[in-house]
Amino acid sequence: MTLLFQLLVNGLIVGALYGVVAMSFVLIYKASRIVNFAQGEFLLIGAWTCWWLLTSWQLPFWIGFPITLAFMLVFGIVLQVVVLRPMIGEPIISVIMVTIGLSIFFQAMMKWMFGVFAKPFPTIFASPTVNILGLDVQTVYVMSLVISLLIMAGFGWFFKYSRMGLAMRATAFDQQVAQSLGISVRHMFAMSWAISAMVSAVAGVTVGVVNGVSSALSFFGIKVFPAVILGGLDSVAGAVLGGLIVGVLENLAHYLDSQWLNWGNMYEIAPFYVLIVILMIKPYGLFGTKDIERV
Amino acid sequence: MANISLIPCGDFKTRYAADTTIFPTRTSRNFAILGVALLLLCPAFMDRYWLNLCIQIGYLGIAALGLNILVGFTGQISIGHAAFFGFGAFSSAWLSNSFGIPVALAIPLAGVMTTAVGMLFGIPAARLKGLYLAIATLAAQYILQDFFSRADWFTGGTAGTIAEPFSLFGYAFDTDESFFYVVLVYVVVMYILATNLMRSRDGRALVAVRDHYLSAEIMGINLTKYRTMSFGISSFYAGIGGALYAHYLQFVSVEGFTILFSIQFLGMIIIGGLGSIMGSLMGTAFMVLLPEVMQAITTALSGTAIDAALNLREAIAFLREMAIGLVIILFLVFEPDGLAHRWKQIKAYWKLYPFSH
Amino acid sequence: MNAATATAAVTPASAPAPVPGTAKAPLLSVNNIEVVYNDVILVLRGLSLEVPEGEIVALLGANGAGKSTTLKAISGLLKTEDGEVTRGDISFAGERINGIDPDKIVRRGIFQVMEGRRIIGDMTCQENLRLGAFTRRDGGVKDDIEMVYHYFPRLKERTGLAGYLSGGEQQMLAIGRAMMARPKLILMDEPSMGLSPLMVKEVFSIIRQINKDLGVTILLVEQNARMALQAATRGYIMENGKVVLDGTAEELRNNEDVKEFYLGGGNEERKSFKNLKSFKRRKRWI
Amino acid sequence: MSGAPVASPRGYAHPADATRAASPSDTIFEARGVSLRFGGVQALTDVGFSIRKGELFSIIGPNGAGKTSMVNCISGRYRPTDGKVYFKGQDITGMTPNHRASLGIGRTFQNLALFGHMTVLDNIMVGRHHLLKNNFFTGSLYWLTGARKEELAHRREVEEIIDFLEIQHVRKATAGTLSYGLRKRVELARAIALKPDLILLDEPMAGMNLEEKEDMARYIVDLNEEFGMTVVMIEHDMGVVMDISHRVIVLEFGKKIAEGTPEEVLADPRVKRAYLGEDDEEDEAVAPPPKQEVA
Amino acid sequence: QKIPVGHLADQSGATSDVGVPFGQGVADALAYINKNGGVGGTTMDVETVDYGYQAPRAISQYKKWSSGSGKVAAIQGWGTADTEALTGFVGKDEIPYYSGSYSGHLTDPTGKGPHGSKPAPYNFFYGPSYSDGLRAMLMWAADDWKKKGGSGKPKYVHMGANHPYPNAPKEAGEQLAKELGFDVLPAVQFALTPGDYTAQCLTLKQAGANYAYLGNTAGSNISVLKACQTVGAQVQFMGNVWGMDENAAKAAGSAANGVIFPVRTAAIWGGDAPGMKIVKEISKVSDAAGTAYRPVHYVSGICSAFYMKEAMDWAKQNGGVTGPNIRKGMYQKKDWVPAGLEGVCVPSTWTETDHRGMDKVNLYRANVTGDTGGSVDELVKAGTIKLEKIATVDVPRKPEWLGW
Ligand SMILES: Nc1ncnc2c1ncn2[C@@H]1O[C@H](COP(=O)(O)OP(=O)(O)OP(=O)(O)O)[C@@H](O)[C@H]1O
Ligand SMILES: Nc1ncnc2c1ncn2[C@@H]1O[C@H](COP(=O)(O)OP(=O)(O)OP(=O)(O)O)[C@@H](O)[C@H]1O
Ligand SMILES: [Mg+2]
Ligand SMILES: [Mg+2]
Repeated sequence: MTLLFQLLVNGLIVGALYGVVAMSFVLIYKASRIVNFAQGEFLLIGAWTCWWLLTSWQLPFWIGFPITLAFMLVFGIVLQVVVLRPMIGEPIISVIMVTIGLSIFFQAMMKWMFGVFAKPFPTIFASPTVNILGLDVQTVYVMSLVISLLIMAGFGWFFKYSRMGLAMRATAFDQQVAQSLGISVRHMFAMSWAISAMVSAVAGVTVGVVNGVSSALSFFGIKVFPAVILGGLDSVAGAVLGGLIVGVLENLAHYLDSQWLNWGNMYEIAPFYVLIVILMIKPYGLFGTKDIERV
Repeated sequence: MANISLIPCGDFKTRYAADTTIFPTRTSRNFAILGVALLLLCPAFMDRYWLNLCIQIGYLGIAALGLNILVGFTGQISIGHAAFFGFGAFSSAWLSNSFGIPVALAIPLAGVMTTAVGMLFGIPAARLKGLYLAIATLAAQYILQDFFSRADWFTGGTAGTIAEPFSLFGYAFDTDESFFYVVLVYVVVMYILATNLMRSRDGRALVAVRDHYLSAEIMGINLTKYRTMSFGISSFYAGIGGALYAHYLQFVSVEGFTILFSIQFLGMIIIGGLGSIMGSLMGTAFMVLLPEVMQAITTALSGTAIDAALNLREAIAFLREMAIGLVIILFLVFEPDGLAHRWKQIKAYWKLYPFSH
Repeated sequence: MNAATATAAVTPASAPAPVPGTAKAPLLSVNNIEVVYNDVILVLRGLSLEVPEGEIVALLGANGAGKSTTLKAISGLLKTEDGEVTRGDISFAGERINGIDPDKIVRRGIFQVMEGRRIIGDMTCQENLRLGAFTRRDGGVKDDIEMVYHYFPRLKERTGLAGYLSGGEQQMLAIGRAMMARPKLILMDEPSMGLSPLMVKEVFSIIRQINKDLGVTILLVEQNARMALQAATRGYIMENGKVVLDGTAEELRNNEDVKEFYLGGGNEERKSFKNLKSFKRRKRWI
Repeated sequence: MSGAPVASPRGYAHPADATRAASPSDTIFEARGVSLRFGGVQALTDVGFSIRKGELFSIIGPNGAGKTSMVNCISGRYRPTDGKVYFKGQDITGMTPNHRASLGIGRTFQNLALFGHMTVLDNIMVGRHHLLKNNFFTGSLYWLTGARKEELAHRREVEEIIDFLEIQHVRKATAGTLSYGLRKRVELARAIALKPDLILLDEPMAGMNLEEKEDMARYIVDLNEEFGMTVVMIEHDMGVVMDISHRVIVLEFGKKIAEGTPEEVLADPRVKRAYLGEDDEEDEAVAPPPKQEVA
Repeated sequence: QKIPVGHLADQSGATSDVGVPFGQGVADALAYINKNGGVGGTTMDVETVDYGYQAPRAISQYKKWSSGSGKVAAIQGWGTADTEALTGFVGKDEIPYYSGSYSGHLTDPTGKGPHGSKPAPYNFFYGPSYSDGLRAMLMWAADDWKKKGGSGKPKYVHMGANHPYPNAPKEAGEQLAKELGFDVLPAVQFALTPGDYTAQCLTLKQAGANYAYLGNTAGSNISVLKACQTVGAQVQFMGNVWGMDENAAKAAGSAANGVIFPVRTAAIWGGDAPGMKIVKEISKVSDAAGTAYRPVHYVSGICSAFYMKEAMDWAKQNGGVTGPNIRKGMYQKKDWVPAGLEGVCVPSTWTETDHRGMDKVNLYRANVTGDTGGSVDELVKAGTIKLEKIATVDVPRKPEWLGW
């Protein structure tokens, strides 16, 4: 029983991390309806940047990390200005393809700049693990859990009540109308990309600290798709919840698998089965807004 | 995706039949026939490298067309196409290995089997839309991939399976030169079938579902049926493409059918032009040739003064990959509607010349 | 141009005359513009018009004449539809504004109410109204929301998503949203479309009020020519991408052709729609 | 209803008697106690009426009264929460929209709902969907299976409709780029292509100038009288409604408040108050129409 | 007249972390050979191509190499993706294909082995097959268990993704483990990418596994090692040939301490062997200063290239450097080491019916002490990372293990 319990705790903790990445998807989607296939590379860029600051400049984590976030903010804006701005008003699917191009580009660039070998993060926390409910958990996971909750609350408020948040939603709904209201579509996009890049960096650093940084981290970008969808594409809280659910599901599936079924690989596949079932019942995920179907 | 609604000058049709042909003019039709005839001669003057690229473009082009029917014509994004492609490959190998069905027959049968699987995974399409559906297809990708590595009886498990070479009347098409013809026939047939489909009732219905499904339903179109069917048709194409791939390589392994491959398929049709039949082939050619061109440039560069000056050596592999990403980005920035669109504009330009404005 | 049909009072449009009775420069003037869609489709061919400050100007014309295109050219939204002003210029308050991004044009004080309502469907009425005031930074937004609710009480009752409103309700919201922006110039594209007769009257009285009380200048595109010419001080009539007739509202109301083609019934009684069967005429000034 | 050309020149049978039928067996459509609610909004409350065969029937009412919702209940987009709808004596309440189309109900939409990327011709051909027999298999084989013959036969009929509505010049144009008025006309063409017995027109004249309204009115009257279609029309232009409709019902806040001939309805003080407005400044537009002369 | 030779490498793809050092070893060795007399006086025309671990690109490249006048005499290939896809083609075109993919079935040139799969007559590799590597580690583990005085049956578990490469030795390993008296637990799966594998480690811990085989490549193995360290699972990990090396040990830090893995060469960089002199020379091809540390894969790459070279030498004297002759050249000697690399390459034997080159497997243990910041050179020099040879295990060429 303790195994099951520990797995559940682990699921929640890892799920929170998925939630952070999922959130960074949702941010871009909410402002532009773009699915960013380069999200994984954002993660990677964040992780490498932080790693570089910490190893080459010997900065302490508490300085290096905020600098990383600031850098990612700028990076998001620059990326938007240079690459995505000309695509405003073009079919969304073409923009999605551009993000695929970006992913190829940055993947190679990171390998070029930082090499192909996995590199360890310097020790950051005095005690690398914390005991939560009987399970030893990497401290950095706890950090990401806390940050993700803060970010989530922040964005919940932002999209519901702030003027910019409303403008972002309007832009996503209809760019032309948004422009007619005096909203600068460019600014909105730049903002969403910047924030999203920043949020992914949080996840990137977390994963990097745990596993070491390597190009393969970018795989997280695709891994969280089920979480995003489960929560509902345009819901920030949903993203986090979706992440938690996927995290728990993985661990639960692994439990069933290892204890009884022995099919292997269940932890990877089971979330997808559950995803389909949930979507058949709730076609817009748990918190997604329904499309308005009127004639 | 705005279209130009001009009718070129000199386009006067007196019969409806003449107005529904595949090729708008006699010249264009003759050109197409000439083109195919020229292709028939390819093996005579192309080496295996080029033939191989043509063959790749061929079988991938068939599968890409299937995806275009699903994404471009019906508006349902799929990020699981590679899995269906793989299913076709395994099916065909399985049919010919386990039941001794001749490969020539196994390929279409594999297409049918894949159709069935595609429709199964298309069921969520009845309820899901847009990206929600896209992610459901992502689930199909993972579930099928998992199935491939598990189903020893069907796929040979993770070890993979051998596929017989294509043969007809005792003649084995096991060289690039001969297999080229097999692929060519399939490409021509499959592309004509798709063209026909799109100009008849069910094809129109698919497009209607894409453009405005609510009014399509009120026009008498059964949404569930067509959405699922679209998955079926698309999988059929994927299955045929996959089967050709299997009998070309004569070996099929799970490793080949990953999510990245699925994304590449999406790239082919977006770059080619969504909702364009010939665009699918153009996009495939683009995606297949791009790395080759970059490789050629890389090879040409290495050892030259530039290489020495910049000390590229190790960097060059990464620069090449970056260039591939960059070309895709730039292409889309300048031609977001895809190759087919540009092609159309070029044609329109010449037809309307000198009144192109 | 069939000038014979036009009464002497009407100035031929080929050479836009300065607006009579106003010495100062008009708030908006559009000078001989040409608009091309997709690099090939020529829609406006040398259109000119002027909107003096503080007035309501009506722009009338058949379907496809290019009215909406004209408004989009002014508000800059043309850009988002692959359209381009290839010749001529547009100036607002003395400054040239063609080529400027639509959101910057809004900041300068031109607000367009687009054809077909175009409200943000997945937001509530209130959120839509708040967005209308996006460019404003003063604190009066709350009061103005109340003002809009005062004009359109129905909107206050509807608390769900705006996408579920009826067609007419959405139209009210779209107009309300324009009021929230407090612009100098509102471009209205068929504000009365889809409204019930009672509501049409109300909308026109609101337009007058906006004009009078808030001092907003209005360029009004309308199919309901009768109402439009009643509210407006001046009018332009366009065909095929050109202005073919212009004058004060009074002059246009009394013009025989306008009467026949836009107001219904020239000299005789109004014809019944029923009796039009298989009877066909083709007008045209061109 | 085979693909072969039909004998009558336009392909539509003339009804034996185009005048209004009197006997109740001639009822083509009936709504009984239809109610519809959306969460807190009661869009329709206990609405009942019947439409006779060959009738030109109008639904009027203030904005948000539930007119479109009513039409949606007829065409199957919405399913009434209460009450039943009958078509040709058959209970169709639970039937899918596409099924209803094949029974002979066609419609146009208040907000344009054309297939924007298809040509006008293809748009109209889609209307013939339920009349065509070829499927994806026979269609793909085109020449070998008679699909071509069938397509051409129907193409001929579609051209008749195009001639009738005078949209020859935009036949090959992409529907999405047409101006508003033309799009409305194409939509009408598409609905006619269905060969419906009952055609529902939701504000067919919105956004049209006088001349175009006249054209539209002419088509509608033709449809009704020459082609024998029963027409249900929602329209805000009282002039048109009064002139061409045989019978009118008035909805307000989802309830039926009046029913009868145009003259009767117009005289009803409730209608005046709720819909037309009391003042008479604009009365000209709704003046009693001149005597009708049937061509 | 040069001898055209193809060299496929993964420098930028999914397996580049090991592909780069291995490919570098091959490339440097070939360049060195060319500089020092080539193949009996004839130089090789080597084209090194990075195919990014994408099979279609490998195939196109292969077609380029296998057609026309420039048909290559042999190819130095790389991983599972390209090797599996090309096996049929190279057989037909008679082009020897030396790869870094060590799947057991590639050792069966006739396809007539007891586990008969498709014949792979032109596939060669230098090193123990994945299965043999695992067998060696299992044999060592059985000893180790006894030595440590473990009571009862030791528990063995196979770990890895459900993919061709990690799965290749799975059955062979489990079979032998049973024979050796292990209690074989159900295999545990984890993806080929880094991620959170705490769940896997928790179950390992709960099931009380003693020996676990890590079948994946380094990236994901590191995640497992770290997760297991965090939850405190006491398992003796045994890495795949490609699953552990100096770089992985650095990345995993103290979590990698104690991991056992097979090393293909008789000596590693810095080791003491007569052949090391040449290895150092070769290394200078791409590192003129001669200061770089070369990981195990680099040295293996050198051996792979040199075996090919010697076979070419033979071919040159016996009818010309053609594919079939090179293949024959591989069969000429028994337990042979390429000239000059004595003590570096492990004596190997290939025969017409058996391509299991190596029957002695060297097992090493990764010793990691302290913080692993800094470069591999420094870490090795400082002794923070130390690869320690713990055993040489004889894996007999049993006929029933052929091609398995
Ligand atoms: N995005 C576009 N691409 C191509 N052509 C266009 C586009 N938008 C409008 N047009 C064309 O421009 C012409 C004028 O259109 P516009 O919408 O300005 O007319 P309008 O006067 O507003 O008509 P309506 O009264 O129907 O709204 C039409 O012929 C239309 O087909
Ligand atoms: N799908 C829906 N969800 C929620 N509310 C709806 C929905 N459809 C309609 N309504 C509400 O029902 C009421 C009636 O709407 P309907 O569209 O039928 O009005 P209408 O009579 O057609 O008005 P108009 O003349 O303005 O088009 C409106 O208040 C609208 O907000
Ligand atoms: Mg307009
Ligand atoms: Mg309505």
